[in-house]
Amino acid sequence: MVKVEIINGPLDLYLTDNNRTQDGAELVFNGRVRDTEHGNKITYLEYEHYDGMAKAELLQLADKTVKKFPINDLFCKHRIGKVNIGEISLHIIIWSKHRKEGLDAMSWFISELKNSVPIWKWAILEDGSRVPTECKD
Amino acid sequence: MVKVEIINGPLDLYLTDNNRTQDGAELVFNGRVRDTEHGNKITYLEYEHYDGMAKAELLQLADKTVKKFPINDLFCKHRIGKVNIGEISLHIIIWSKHRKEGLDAMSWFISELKNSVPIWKWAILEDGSRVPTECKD
Amino acid sequence: MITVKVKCFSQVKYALNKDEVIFELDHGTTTDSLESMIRDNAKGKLDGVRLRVAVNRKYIPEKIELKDGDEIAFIPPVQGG
Amino acid sequence: MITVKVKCFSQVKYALNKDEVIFELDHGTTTDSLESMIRDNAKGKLDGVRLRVAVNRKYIPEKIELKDGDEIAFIPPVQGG
Repeated sequence: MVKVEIINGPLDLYLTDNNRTQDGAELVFNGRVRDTEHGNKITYLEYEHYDGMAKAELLQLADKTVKKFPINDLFCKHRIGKVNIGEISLHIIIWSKHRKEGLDAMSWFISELKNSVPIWKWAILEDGSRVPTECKD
Repeated sequence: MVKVEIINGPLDLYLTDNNRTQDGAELVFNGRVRDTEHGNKITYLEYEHYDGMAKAELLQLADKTVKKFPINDLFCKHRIGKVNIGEISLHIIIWSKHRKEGLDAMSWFISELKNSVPIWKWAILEDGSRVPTECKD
Repeated sequence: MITVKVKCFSQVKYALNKDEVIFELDHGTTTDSLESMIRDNAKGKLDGVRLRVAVNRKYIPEKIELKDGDEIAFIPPVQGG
Repeated sequence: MITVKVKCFSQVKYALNKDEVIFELDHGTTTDSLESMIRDNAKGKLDGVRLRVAVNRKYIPEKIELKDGDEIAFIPPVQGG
């Protein structure tokens, strides 16, 4: 089973689940906003997304991941809007029988997410300016 | 920094930490007792450990892991004694700047733990018998 | 003539300073031609920026002819996570 | 003579049905010889089981001579996790 959510505002984390008597491995990834982007101090990030496409891409990717790897469930939340330094912007939980497939699936899912899901970061710099984080301008 | 604990009884999980403004990646692994071992139904597991050696080996391994991989912190709890089906026997959290090193470190740490830390599983079967889980007898 | 909407995100939004742009185009205009127009409008600010094309919220790997009412996005490198 | 203590875990404990065994040994007895005694005591139950040696709670990769008061464990494949 997969579940994906795009959330504007702080995340509630998925709960660890002791009823999973078939799943020996529960793997959680939390991606957190750091205080620098490409070496520049930031005050916070704003995540922009393509409304109507980002969630569909994320869902399609989650479906692909549970087909590609022998894992049972993958749930994912991604924040949009303002995210403060230290806060979690991306939260993923994967349940699988064994750890190896969970680790492989996590690694692949995040790489693909960073390659295909239309979400972007705007850095709000100390001087108040707002720039796409990988813009050279 | 590393922290390792051998615990007889249910685990409290380490808390997600929003003060980590340098650590973009927080990775949590929970190893859970499944309802079968090598295809045999079990009623619960008992973890045996070499008191005086298991914790020292675990600590040494955690130290080696933070030296080998560019991660910042690794905390680990391992249960001993009776662990019910569905409960967490192994809990690990790794903080790192980026996800890749956290995933690599997690994978390596668990493999090595399963290779060197003197902890063993006894399966309590449905007929009440108590056997080392990989004993052919 | 057809009317299409271009949604602008990230570096495209920054370069054009617009959330979206409406274009009136000749029948048969392709995604490639529209991308050239967008890059021209950006006056060099999108040089070196790889753009993927989405039409009606789906990635389109090859160029296609646009239809009236299409929603197009030229997607700069994404940065989720 | 020296006195050493062998701690038994997992399959070794199961085979010998003991938590620990005290041995009185000649000076110069090695970990290898002690392992043979343990395997003999197990009457075949440890055949095919790889045992690593720990002396005084540290893995010892090569055979060594035992000393009076040593604590030895023949460590069957571990199963943490």
